Amino acid sequence: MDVTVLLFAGHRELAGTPSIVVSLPQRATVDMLLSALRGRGEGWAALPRSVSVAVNREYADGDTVLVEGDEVALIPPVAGG
Amino acid sequence: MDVTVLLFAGHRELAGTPSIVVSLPQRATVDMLLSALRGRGEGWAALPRSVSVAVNREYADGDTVLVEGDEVALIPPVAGG
Amino acid sequence: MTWTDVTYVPIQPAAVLERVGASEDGAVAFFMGIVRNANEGRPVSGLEYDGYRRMAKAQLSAIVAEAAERAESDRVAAVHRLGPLGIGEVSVAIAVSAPHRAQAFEAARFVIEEIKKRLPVWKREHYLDGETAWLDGHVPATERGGVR
Amino acid sequence: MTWTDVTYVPIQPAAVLERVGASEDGAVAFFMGIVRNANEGRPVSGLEYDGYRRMAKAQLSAIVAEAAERAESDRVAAVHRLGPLGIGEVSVAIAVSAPHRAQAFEAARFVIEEIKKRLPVWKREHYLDGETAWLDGHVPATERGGVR
Repeated sequence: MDVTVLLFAGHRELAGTPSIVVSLPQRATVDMLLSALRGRGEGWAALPRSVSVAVNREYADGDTVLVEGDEVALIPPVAGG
Repeated sequence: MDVTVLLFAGHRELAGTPSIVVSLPQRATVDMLLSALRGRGEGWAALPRSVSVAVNREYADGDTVLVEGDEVALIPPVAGG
Repeated sequence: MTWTDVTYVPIQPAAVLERVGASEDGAVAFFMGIVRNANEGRPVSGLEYDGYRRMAKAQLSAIVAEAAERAESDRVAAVHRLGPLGIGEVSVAIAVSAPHRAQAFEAARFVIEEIKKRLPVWKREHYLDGETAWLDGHVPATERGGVR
Repeated sequence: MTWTDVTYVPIQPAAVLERVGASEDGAVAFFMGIVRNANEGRPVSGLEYDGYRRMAKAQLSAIVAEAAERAESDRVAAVHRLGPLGIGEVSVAIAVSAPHRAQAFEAARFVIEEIKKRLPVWKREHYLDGETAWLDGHVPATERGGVR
């Protein structure tokens, strides 16, 4: 299955892209996706060990199970206001 | 000596006047002034037992000593905002 | 520069807001009181603020000076209205800008709380049934006058 | 009616203030964040907010809904700016009206605190010396997603 990954701020600069489509086995979790991303090497390997994630625009845990077409965003520490 | 007394809100309605000049002995205090006012009878007698006072636009105690020309205001419980 | 007024002229909130702000400030807090259509369930048609205007101006300046000290910012503005007011009219407006938001919020809150405690103004409500009443208020704390 | 926006268009404080107010409300609290000329002593020439706009809109609506519940008032408005901002420009504005002042103040404060905790926006400061940096922020708490 494919999920879309969105990147922002410092993450985007590390990865060199604002978004990427990743193919994962069925029932892959958020943590599995993060491992796959880090495994891409280069800037991806430098993603922080602990990263917040939103799935379909809601904050989600690492063990959240993904489904085809999910929009997964890596959320750096937020700094609004 | 003479002092000017200012009245506001409900006090003004009780006294029937916004201000009055009162003659007092030298070194009279705020409390002595209040007694003199209550002694005028009619609405004046109905002034609350405990009333806040300002002398020359600053809150003052009952034992504050007055001097000629002081502006003494009886201050009902305040309700601004 | 702090700014205060006690006035019979309608308050313009945006103009009060414009009294504050400086290039080192990251936060602006603003508060205004407006005339409600009811008080404790009783329908109100309007109200009237009586005030000891010269003293109120001095007290408001003192309150704002204390707020400025707490906020470590002299960008504090406050104005209180006197006279007859209709529903929805602004009775009081307070603006504070400061480097950080906690300072701005706390100073604005301080000003309105102190106004309620000690500004010599009085409110008469006019009810829909034609009656009027001076509202119960706060007995101001007396400060020892010191040297007189 | 609550109102929220996450926008690239400059924020007009007076327009946000006008989003709130009702005849039963006696209090309006307002807050805005503005771009300062320095951060921790380092001179800033401007900054840039990046945002996950669709999620930020949803989060801001959720925050405002919670604030409205706490304030027992649906007169809550909040807007956050994105894109490049100069010194003195408004980054965020929040307005709340409610019957009583404590509700209005607390709801406005709640909204800005929650924005800082969980709105997915990021700030890059541009310094006078030409450098830029993404600011350290808050790690948002993850809510268990429930049924997916």
